[in-house]
Amino acid sequence: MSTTTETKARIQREDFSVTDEIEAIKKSSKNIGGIVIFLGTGRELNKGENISELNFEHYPKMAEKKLDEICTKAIEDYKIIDMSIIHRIGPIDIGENIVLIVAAGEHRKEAFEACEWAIAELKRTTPIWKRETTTKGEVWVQATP
Amino acid sequence: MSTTTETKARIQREDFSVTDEIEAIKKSSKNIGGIVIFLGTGRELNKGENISELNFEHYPKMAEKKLDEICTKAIEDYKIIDMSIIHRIGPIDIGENIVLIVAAGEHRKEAFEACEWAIAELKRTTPIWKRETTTKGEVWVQATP
Amino acid sequence: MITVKYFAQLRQMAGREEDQFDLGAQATLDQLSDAIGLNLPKIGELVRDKKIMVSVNYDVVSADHIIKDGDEVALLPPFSGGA
Amino acid sequence: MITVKYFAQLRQMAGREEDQFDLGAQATLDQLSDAIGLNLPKIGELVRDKKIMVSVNYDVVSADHIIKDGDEVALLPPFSGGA
Repeated sequence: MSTTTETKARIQREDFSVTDEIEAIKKSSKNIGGIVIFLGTGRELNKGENISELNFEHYPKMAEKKLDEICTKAIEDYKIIDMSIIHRIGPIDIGENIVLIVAAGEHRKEAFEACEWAIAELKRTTPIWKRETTTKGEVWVQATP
Repeated sequence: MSTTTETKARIQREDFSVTDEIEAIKKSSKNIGGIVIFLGTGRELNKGENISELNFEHYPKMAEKKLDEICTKAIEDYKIIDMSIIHRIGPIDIGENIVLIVAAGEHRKEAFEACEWAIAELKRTTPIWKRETTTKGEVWVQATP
Repeated sequence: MITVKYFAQLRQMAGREEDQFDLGAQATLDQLSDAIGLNLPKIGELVRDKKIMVSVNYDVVSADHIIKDGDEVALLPPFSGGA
Repeated sequence: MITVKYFAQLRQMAGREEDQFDLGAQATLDQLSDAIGLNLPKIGELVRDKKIMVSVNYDVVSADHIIKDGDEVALLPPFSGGA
Protein backbone atom coordinates (compact mmCIF):
# COMPACT_ATOMS: atom_id res chain seq x y z
CA MET A 1 0.00 0.00 0.00
CA SER A 2 1.75 3.12 -1.19
CA THR A 3 0.84 6.48 0.27
CA THR A 4 3.83 8.63 -0.63
CA THR A 5 3.07 11.93 -2.29
CA GLU A 6 5.03 10.83 -5.37
CA THR A 7 2.62 8.01 -6.14
CA LYS A 8 -0.32 9.08 -8.22
CA ALA A 9 -2.28 5.86 -7.68
CA ARG A 10 -3.26 4.34 -4.36
CA ILE A 11 -5.24 1.42 -3.02
CA GLN A 12 -6.40 1.85 0.54
CA ARG A 13 -9.02 0.67 3.03
CA GLU A 14 -9.84 4.07 4.51
CA ASP A 15 -12.04 6.70 2.87
CA PHE A 16 -10.51 9.64 1.00
CA SER A 17 -11.26 13.37 0.80
CA VAL A 18 -12.11 14.54 -2.72
CA THR A 19 -11.20 18.10 -1.76
CA ASP A 20 -7.77 17.03 -0.47
CA GLU A 21 -7.04 15.07 -3.65
CA ILE A 22 -8.02 18.05 -5.81
CA GLU A 23 -5.80 20.40 -3.80
CA ALA A 24 -2.91 17.92 -4.10
CA ILE A 25 -3.20 17.74 -7.89
CA LYS A 26 -3.56 21.52 -8.20
CA LYS A 27 -0.04 21.82 -6.77
CA SER A 28 1.42 20.11 -9.86
CA SER A 29 0.87 23.16 -12.09
CA LYS A 30 -0.43 26.72 -12.11
CA ASN A 31 -1.77 26.14 -15.58
CA ILE A 32 -4.64 23.80 -14.68
CA GLY A 33 -7.91 25.20 -15.99
CA GLY A 34 -10.19 22.15 -16.10
CA ILE A 35 -10.41 19.29 -13.62
CA VAL A 36 -12.72 16.36 -14.32
CA ILE A 37 -13.42 13.91 -11.54
CA PHE A 38 -15.08 10.53 -11.53
CA LEU A 39 -16.33 9.33 -8.16
CA GLY A 40 -17.81 5.85 -7.96
CA THR A 41 -20.09 5.19 -4.99
CA GLY A 42 -21.90 2.16 -3.58
CA ARG A 43 -25.40 1.75 -5.03
CA GLU A 44 -28.23 0.13 -3.11
CA LEU A 45 -29.57 -1.76 -6.11
CA ASN A 46 -27.90 -3.94 -8.74
CA LYS A 47 -30.05 -5.73 -11.31
CA GLY A 48 -33.03 -5.49 -8.98
CA GLU A 49 -31.23 -7.00 -5.96
CA ASN A 50 -31.02 -5.01 -2.73
CA ILE A 51 -27.42 -4.68 -1.62
CA SER A 52 -26.54 -4.29 2.05
CA GLU A 53 -22.75 -4.25 1.76
CA LEU A 54 -19.94 -4.28 -0.77
CA ASN A 55 -16.51 -5.73 -0.25
CA PHE A 56 -13.56 -5.21 -2.56
CA GLU A 57 -10.33 -7.19 -2.75
CA HIS A 58 -7.31 -6.61 -4.96
CA TYR A 59 -4.13 -8.28 -6.12
CA PRO A 60 -1.45 -6.29 -4.28
CA LYS A 61 1.37 -4.87 -6.41
CA MET A 62 -0.38 -5.70 -9.70
CA ALA A 63 -3.40 -3.47 -8.97
CA GLU A 64 -1.18 -0.54 -7.96
CA LYS A 65 0.99 -1.15 -11.05
CA LYS A 66 -2.03 -1.05 -13.37
CA LEU A 67 -3.36 2.15 -11.80
CA ASP A 68 0.06 3.77 -12.16
CA GLU A 69 0.16 2.71 -15.81
CA ILE A 70 -3.29 4.25 -16.38
CA CYS A 71 -2.12 7.59 -14.93
CA THR A 72 1.04 7.61 -17.04
CA LYS A 73 -0.77 6.68 -20.25
CA ALA A 74 -3.58 9.20 -19.65
CA ILE A 75 -1.05 12.02 -19.25
CA GLU A 76 0.81 10.96 -22.41
CA ASP A 77 -2.11 10.11 -24.67
CA TYR A 78 -4.55 12.86 -23.72
CA LYS A 79 -1.99 15.63 -23.04
CA ILE A 80 -3.39 16.33 -19.61
CA ILE A 81 -1.24 17.83 -16.87
CA ASP A 82 -1.77 15.25 -14.15
CA MET A 83 -3.98 12.37 -12.99
CA SER A 84 -4.48 10.62 -9.68
CA ILE A 85 -6.48 7.49 -8.86
CA ILE A 86 -7.60 6.03 -5.53
CA HIS A 87 -9.50 2.76 -5.15
CA ARG A 88 -10.74 1.52 -1.79
CA ILE A 89 -10.77 -2.11 -0.69
CA GLY A 90 -12.47 -3.93 2.18
CA PRO A 91 -16.08 -3.46 3.32
CA ILE A 92 -17.94 -0.46 1.89
CA ASP A 93 -21.42 0.70 2.85
CA ILE A 94 -24.10 2.00 0.50
CA GLY A 95 -23.41 5.61 -0.43
CA GLU A 96 -19.74 5.44 0.48
CA ASN A 97 -16.91 6.36 -1.87
CA ILE A 98 -15.30 3.48 -3.78
CA VAL A 99 -13.08 4.95 -6.47
CA LEU A 100 -11.80 8.41 -7.39
CA ILE A 101 -10.16 9.53 -10.61
CA VAL A 102 -8.95 13.12 -10.92
CA ALA A 103 -7.88 14.34 -14.37
CA ALA A 104 -6.38 17.83 -14.53
CA GLY A 105 -5.82 19.59 -17.85
CA GLU A 106 -5.26 23.03 -19.25
CA HIS A 107 -8.72 22.81 -20.77
CA ARG A 108 -11.75 20.70 -20.06
CA LYS A 109 -11.97 18.68 -23.29
CA GLU A 110 -8.87 16.56 -22.72
CA ALA A 111 -9.68 16.19 -19.02
CA PHE A 112 -13.14 14.76 -19.80
CA GLU A 113 -11.68 12.36 -22.37
CA ALA A 114 -8.86 11.21 -20.11
CA CYS A 115 -11.13 10.69 -17.11
CA GLU A 116 -13.72 8.69 -19.04
CA TRP A 117 -10.99 6.57 -20.64
CA ALA A 118 -9.29 5.98 -17.27
CA ILE A 119 -12.34 4.55 -15.51
CA ALA A 120 -13.06 2.23 -18.45
CA GLU A 121 -9.41 1.15 -18.50
CA LEU A 122 -9.42 0.59 -14.73
CA LYS A 123 -12.40 -1.75 -15.07
CA ARG A 124 -10.69 -3.57 -17.93
CA THR A 125 -7.16 -3.99 -16.61
CA THR A 126 -6.99 -3.60 -12.83
CA PRO A 127 -7.23 -6.76 -10.68
CA ILE A 128 -9.92 -5.67 -8.22
CA TRP A 129 -12.95 -7.78 -7.39
CA LYS A 130 -16.30 -6.83 -5.86
CA ARG A 131 -18.39 -9.05 -3.61
CA GLU A 132 -21.97 -7.95 -2.98
CA THR A 133 -23.98 -8.97 0.04
CA THR A 134 -27.66 -9.17 -0.94
CA THR A 135 -30.73 -10.76 0.64
CA LYS A 136 -29.74 -13.91 -1.28
CA GLY A 137 -26.27 -14.03 0.28
CA GLU A 138 -22.83 -13.09 -0.97
CA VAL A 139 -22.05 -12.98 -4.68
CA TRP A 140 -18.93 -12.19 -6.64
CA VAL A 141 -19.90 -9.62 -9.23
CA GLN A 142 -19.27 -10.29 -12.89
CA ALA A 143 -17.47 -7.56 -14.76
CA THR A 144 -19.65 -4.76 -16.14
CA PRO A 145 -18.45 -2.53 -18.97
CA MET B 1 -28.06 35.00 -4.06
CA SER B 2 -29.80 31.76 -3.18
CA THR B 3 -28.22 29.32 -0.77
CA THR B 4 -31.20 27.23 0.32
CA THR B 5 -30.78 23.48 0.09
CA GLU B 6 -33.64 23.34 -2.43
CA THR B 7 -31.75 25.33 -5.02
CA LYS B 8 -29.47 23.23 -7.17
CA ALA B 9 -27.69 26.20 -8.74
CA ARG B 10 -25.90 28.99 -6.90
CA ILE B 11 -23.82 32.05 -7.67
CA GLN B 12 -21.67 33.19 -4.80
CA ARG B 13 -18.54 35.17 -3.99
CA GLU B 14 -17.09 32.76 -1.43
CA ASP B 15 -15.27 29.52 -2.24
CA PHE B 16 -17.08 26.17 -2.04
CA SER B 17 -16.16 22.71 -0.75
CA VAL B 18 -16.27 20.02 -3.42
CA THR B 19 -16.63 17.35 -0.73
CA ASP B 20 -19.61 19.14 0.84
CA GLU B 21 -21.35 19.49 -2.53
CA ILE B 22 -20.82 15.79 -3.26
CA GLU B 23 -22.21 14.77 0.13
CA ALA B 24 -25.23 17.04 -0.42
CA ILE B 25 -26.04 15.46 -3.77
CA LYS B 26 -25.53 11.93 -2.42
CA LYS B 27 -28.47 12.57 -0.08
CA SER B 28 -30.86 12.79 -3.04
CA SER B 29 -30.77 9.02 -3.71
CA LYS B 30 -29.27 5.76 -2.48
CA ASN B 31 -29.02 4.62 -6.07
CA ILE B 32 -26.18 6.90 -7.17
CA GLY B 33 -23.32 4.83 -8.58
CA GLY B 34 -21.39 7.33 -10.70
CA ILE B 35 -20.69 10.99 -9.98
CA VAL B 36 -18.89 13.10 -12.56
CA ILE B 37 -17.60 16.49 -11.52
CA PHE B 38 -16.24 19.39 -13.51
CA LEU B 39 -14.17 21.90 -11.58
CA GLY B 40 -12.93 24.98 -13.42
CA THR B 41 -9.95 26.74 -11.86
CA GLY B 42 -8.04 29.92 -12.56
CA ARG B 43 -5.12 29.40 -14.97
CA GLU B 44 -1.98 31.51 -14.90
CA LEU B 45 -1.68 31.74 -18.67
CA ASN B 46 -4.18 32.60 -21.40
CA LYS B 47 -2.98 32.88 -24.99
CA GLY B 48 0.55 33.51 -23.76
CA GLU B 49 -0.41 36.32 -21.38
CA ASN B 50 0.44 36.05 -17.70
CA ILE B 51 -2.66 36.51 -15.59
CA SER B 52 -2.42 37.89 -12.06
CA GLU B 53 -6.12 37.98 -11.20
CA LEU B 54 -9.52 37.07 -12.55
CA ASN B 55 -12.76 38.84 -11.80
CA PHE B 56 -16.21 37.54 -12.66
CA GLU B 57 -19.47 39.44 -12.79
CA HIS B 58 -22.95 38.13 -13.52
CA TYR B 59 -26.43 39.33 -14.37
CA PRO B 60 -28.31 38.59 -11.13
CA LYS B 61 -31.53 36.57 -11.48
CA MET B 62 -30.87 35.70 -15.13
CA ALA B 63 -27.61 33.83 -14.38
CA GLU B 64 -29.25 31.83 -11.57
CA LYS B 65 -32.26 31.14 -13.83
CA LYS B 66 -30.03 29.79 -16.61
CA LEU B 67 -28.09 27.55 -14.21
CA ASP B 68 -31.34 26.19 -12.80
CA GLU B 69 -32.57 25.49 -16.34
CA ILE B 70 -29.34 23.61 -17.10
CA CYS B 71 -29.79 21.38 -14.02
CA THR B 72 -33.42 20.64 -14.89
CA LYS B 73 -32.68 19.88 -18.54
CA ALA B 74 -29.65 17.71 -17.69
CA ILE B 75 -31.75 15.56 -15.35
CA GLU B 76 -34.51 15.21 -17.96
CA ASP B 77 -32.45 14.73 -21.10
CA TYR B 78 -29.63 12.54 -19.74
CA LYS B 79 -31.69 10.56 -17.19
CA ILE B 80 -29.32 11.40 -14.38
CA ILE B 81 -30.47 11.46 -10.75
CA ASP B 82 -29.36 14.94 -9.78
CA MET B 83 -27.14 17.87 -10.74
CA SER B 84 -25.83 20.91 -8.90
CA ILE B 85 -23.89 23.92 -10.19
CA ILE B 86 -21.98 26.64 -8.37
CA HIS B 87 -20.27 29.58 -10.06
CA ARG B 88 -18.22 32.12 -8.16
CA ILE B 89 -18.11 35.85 -8.89
CA GLY B 90 -15.80 38.62 -7.77
CA PRO B 91 -12.00 38.47 -7.63
CA ILE B 92 -10.41 35.01 -8.00
CA ASP B 93 -6.74 34.17 -7.66
CA ILE B 94 -4.75 31.77 -9.83
CA GLY B 95 -5.44 28.18 -8.78
CA GLU B 96 -8.70 29.01 -7.03
CA ASN B 97 -12.01 27.31 -7.79
CA ILE B 98 -14.29 29.12 -10.25
CA VAL B 99 -17.09 26.76 -11.22
CA LEU B 100 -18.34 23.38 -10.06
CA ILE B 101 -20.75 21.04 -11.79
CA VAL B 102 -21.74 17.80 -10.08
CA ALA B 103 -23.67 15.22 -12.13
CA ALA B 104 -24.89 12.14 -10.26
CA GLY B 105 -26.26 9.12 -12.11
CA GLU B 106 -26.96 5.46 -11.56
CA HIS B 107 -24.11 4.74 -13.94
CA ARG B 108 -21.15 6.71 -15.16
CA LYS B 109 -22.01 7.03 -18.86
CA GLU B 110 -24.95 9.39 -18.46
CA ALA B 111 -23.15 11.34 -15.73
CA PHE B 112 -20.17 12.01 -18.04
CA GLU B 113 -22.46 13.09 -20.88
CA ALA B 114 -24.61 15.33 -18.67
CA CYS B 115 -21.59 16.99 -17.02
CA GLU B 116 -19.82 17.71 -20.31
CA TRP B 117 -23.04 19.08 -21.83
CA ALA B 118 -23.73 21.25 -18.78
CA ILE B 119 -20.42 23.10 -18.80
CA ALA B 120 -20.73 23.77 -22.55
CA GLU B 121 -24.31 24.98 -22.03
CA LEU B 122 -23.25 27.18 -19.11
CA LYS B 123 -20.67 28.90 -21.32
CA ARG B 124 -23.25 29.33 -24.08
CA THR B 125 -26.28 30.57 -22.13
CA THR B 126 -25.32 31.95 -18.72
CA PRO B 127 -24.68 35.70 -18.42
CA ILE B 128 -21.34 35.65 -16.61
CA TRP B 129 -18.34 37.68 -17.72
CA LYS B 130 -14.64 37.29 -16.97
CA ARG B 131 -12.15 40.13 -16.67
CA GLU B 132 -8.47 39.18 -16.66
CA THR B 133 -5.76 41.33 -15.15
CA THR B 134 -2.50 40.81 -17.10
CA THR B 135 0.75 42.72 -17.38
CA LYS B 136 -0.97 44.71 -20.15
CA GLY B 137 -3.85 45.77 -17.92
CA GLU B 138 -7.43 44.60 -17.55
CA VAL B 139 -9.21 42.87 -20.40
CA TRP B 140 -12.72 41.50 -20.81
CA VAL B 141 -12.35 37.98 -22.11
CA GLN B 142 -14.07 36.97 -25.32
CA ALA B 143 -16.14 33.82 -25.15
CA THR B 144 -14.25 30.57 -25.66
CA PRO B 145 -16.04 27.39 -26.69
CA MET C 1 -40.88 52.54 -18.30
CA ILE C 2 -38.39 50.08 -19.74
CA THR C 3 -35.22 49.40 -17.78
CA VAL C 4 -32.08 48.72 -19.83
CA LYS C 5 -29.11 47.13 -18.05
CA TYR C 6 -25.53 47.26 -19.27
CA PHE C 7 -22.99 44.55 -18.37
CA ALA C 8 -19.23 44.03 -18.54
CA GLN C 9 -17.67 45.94 -21.49
CA LEU C 10 -21.01 47.66 -22.22
CA ARG C 11 -21.30 48.91 -18.64
CA GLN C 12 -17.81 50.35 -18.96
CA MET C 13 -18.69 51.95 -22.32
CA ALA C 14 -21.94 53.36 -20.92
CA GLY C 15 -20.31 54.59 -17.73
CA ARG C 16 -23.37 53.42 -15.78
CA GLU C 17 -25.28 50.28 -14.91
CA GLU C 18 -28.70 51.05 -16.38
CA ASP C 19 -31.00 53.52 -18.08
CA GLN C 20 -34.75 53.92 -18.19
CA PHE C 21 -36.80 54.75 -21.29
CA ASP C 22 -40.45 55.62 -21.76
CA LEU C 23 -41.49 54.07 -25.10
CA GLY C 24 -45.22 53.75 -24.45
CA ALA C 25 -47.07 50.45 -24.05
CA GLN C 26 -45.05 48.58 -26.68
CA ALA C 27 -41.86 49.09 -28.65
CA THR C 28 -39.70 47.21 -31.13
CA LEU C 29 -36.02 46.51 -30.52
CA ASP C 30 -35.18 49.01 -33.28
CA GLN C 31 -37.12 51.72 -31.44
CA LEU C 32 -35.23 50.85 -28.26
CA SER C 33 -31.83 50.92 -29.99
CA ASP C 34 -32.70 54.36 -31.41
CA ALA C 35 -33.56 55.60 -27.91
CA ILE C 36 -30.33 54.18 -26.47
CA GLY C 37 -28.36 55.67 -29.38
CA LEU C 38 -29.40 59.23 -28.55
CA ASN C 39 -27.07 59.28 -25.54
CA LEU C 40 -24.86 56.25 -26.26
CA PRO C 41 -24.50 56.15 -30.08
CA LYS C 42 -21.95 53.31 -30.16
CA ILE C 43 -24.08 51.02 -27.97
CA GLY C 44 -27.21 51.94 -29.94
CA GLU C 45 -25.40 50.87 -33.10
CA LEU C 46 -24.28 47.53 -31.59
CA VAL C 47 -27.87 46.72 -30.69
CA ARG C 48 -29.27 47.83 -34.06
CA ASP C 49 -26.64 45.77 -35.94
CA LYS C 50 -27.39 42.67 -33.79
CA LYS C 51 -23.78 42.58 -32.61
CA ILE C 52 -24.82 41.78 -29.04
CA MET C 53 -27.46 39.59 -27.46
CA VAL C 54 -30.50 41.16 -25.85
CA SER C 55 -32.54 39.62 -23.04
CA VAL C 56 -36.03 40.63 -21.96
CA ASN C 57 -37.11 39.56 -18.50
CA TYR C 58 -34.15 37.14 -18.18
CA ASP C 59 -34.49 35.31 -21.49
CA VAL C 60 -32.60 36.06 -24.70
CA VAL C 61 -34.95 37.32 -27.41
CA SER C 62 -34.82 37.47 -31.19
CA ALA C 63 -34.71 40.69 -33.24
CA ASP C 64 -38.48 40.82 -33.82
CA HIS C 65 -39.37 40.70 -30.11
CA ILE C 66 -41.87 43.32 -28.93
CA ILE C 67 -40.89 45.02 -25.67
CA LYS C 68 -43.65 45.97 -23.25
CA ASP C 69 -43.89 48.71 -20.66
CA GLY C 70 -42.30 47.47 -17.40
CA ASP C 71 -39.95 44.98 -19.08
CA GLU C 72 -36.36 44.58 -17.95
CA VAL C 73 -34.04 44.57 -20.96
CA ALA C 74 -30.34 43.70 -20.72
CA LEU C 75 -27.55 44.15 -23.27
CA LEU C 76 -25.29 41.13 -23.06
CA PRO C 77 -21.72 41.02 -24.38
CA PRO C 78 -20.42 37.53 -25.26
CA PHE C 79 -20.45 35.37 -22.12
CA SER C 80 -17.18 34.13 -20.67
CA GLY C 81 -18.16 32.23 -17.53
CA GLY C 82 -17.26 28.63 -16.79
CA ALA C 83 -13.52 29.06 -16.04
CA MET D 1 9.49 -22.80 -7.65
CA ILE D 2 6.53 -21.09 -9.27
CA THR D 3 4.01 -19.37 -7.00
CA VAL D 4 0.38 -19.48 -8.16
CA LYS D 5 -2.05 -17.06 -6.50
CA TYR D 6 -5.82 -17.48 -6.44
CA PHE D 7 -8.17 -14.50 -6.18
CA ALA D 8 -11.86 -13.86 -5.47
CA GLN D 9 -14.05 -16.79 -6.64
CA LEU D 10 -10.95 -18.87 -7.44
CA ARG D 11 -9.56 -18.39 -3.94
CA GLN D 12 -12.89 -19.57 -2.55
CA MET D 13 -12.88 -22.58 -4.91
CA ALA D 14 -9.28 -23.43 -4.04
CA GLY D 15 -9.82 -22.93 -0.32
CA ARG D 16 -6.42 -21.26 -0.09
CA GLU D 17 -4.58 -18.18 -1.33
CA GLU D 18 -1.69 -19.77 -3.19
CA ASP D 19 0.20 -22.90 -4.18
CA GLN D 20 3.77 -23.55 -5.18
CA PHE D 21 4.90 -25.81 -7.99
CA ASP D 22 8.32 -27.05 -9.08
CA LEU D 23 8.24 -27.24 -12.88
CA GLY D 24 11.96 -26.93 -13.55
CA ALA D 25 13.60 -23.94 -15.23
CA GLN D 26 10.78 -23.32 -17.74
CA ALA D 27 7.21 -24.45 -18.26
CA THR D 28 4.29 -23.76 -20.56
CA LEU D 29 0.91 -22.59 -19.30
CA ASP D 30 -0.50 -26.03 -20.28
CA GLN D 31 2.08 -27.72 -18.07
CA LEU D 32 1.13 -25.39 -15.22
CA SER D 33 -2.62 -26.03 -15.67
CA ASP D 34 -1.94 -29.77 -15.58
CA ALA D 35 0.00 -29.35 -12.32
CA ILE D 36 -2.79 -27.22 -10.80
CA GLY D 37 -5.40 -29.73 -12.01
CA LEU D 38 -3.90 -32.61 -10.00
CA ASN D 39 -5.25 -31.12 -6.78
CA LEU D 40 -7.79 -28.61 -8.10
CA PRO D 41 -9.26 -30.22 -11.25
CA LYS D 42 -11.92 -27.56 -11.87
CA ILE D 43 -9.44 -24.69 -11.66
CA GLY D 44 -6.95 -26.60 -13.82
CA GLU D 45 -9.66 -26.96 -16.45
CA LEU D 46 -10.53 -23.23 -16.35
CA VAL D 47 -6.90 -22.32 -17.01
CA ARG D 48 -6.47 -24.94 -19.76
CA ASP D 49 -9.66 -23.77 -21.51
CA LYS D 50 -8.55 -20.10 -21.31
CA LYS D 51 -11.67 -19.24 -19.31
CA ILE D 52 -9.72 -16.99 -16.95
CA MET D 53 -6.89 -14.51 -17.36
CA VAL D 54 -3.41 -15.37 -16.17
CA SER D 55 -0.78 -12.87 -15.09
CA VAL D 56 2.94 -13.51 -14.73
CA ASN D 57 4.89 -11.07 -12.58
CA TYR D 58 1.98 -8.57 -12.56
CA ASP D 59 1.22 -8.48 -16.29
CA VAL D 60 -1.45 -10.45 -18.11
CA VAL D 61 0.12 -12.95 -20.52
CA SER D 62 -1.09 -14.78 -23.62
CA ALA D 63 -1.54 -18.55 -23.85
CA ASP D 64 1.91 -19.18 -25.37
CA HIS D 65 3.81 -17.49 -22.56
CA ILE D 66 6.73 -19.46 -21.09
CA ILE D 67 6.85 -19.42 -17.29
CA LYS D 68 10.25 -19.36 -15.60
CA ASP D 69 11.40 -20.64 -12.24
CA GLY D 70 10.75 -17.97 -9.60
CA ASP D 71 7.84 -16.35 -11.48
CA GLU D 72 4.70 -15.24 -9.66
CA VAL D 73 1.63 -16.43 -11.53
CA ALA D 74 -1.91 -15.30 -10.66
CA LEU D 75 -5.25 -16.66 -11.80
CA LEU D 76 -7.57 -13.73 -12.32
CA PRO D 77 -11.37 -13.98 -12.47
CA PRO D 78 -13.12 -11.18 -14.42
CA PHE D 79 -12.35 -7.85 -12.75
CA SER D 80 -15.16 -5.87 -11.14
CA GLY D 81 -13.47 -2.83 -9.62
CA GLY D 82 -14.38 0.77 -10.37
CA ALA D 83 -17.72 1.01 -8.49
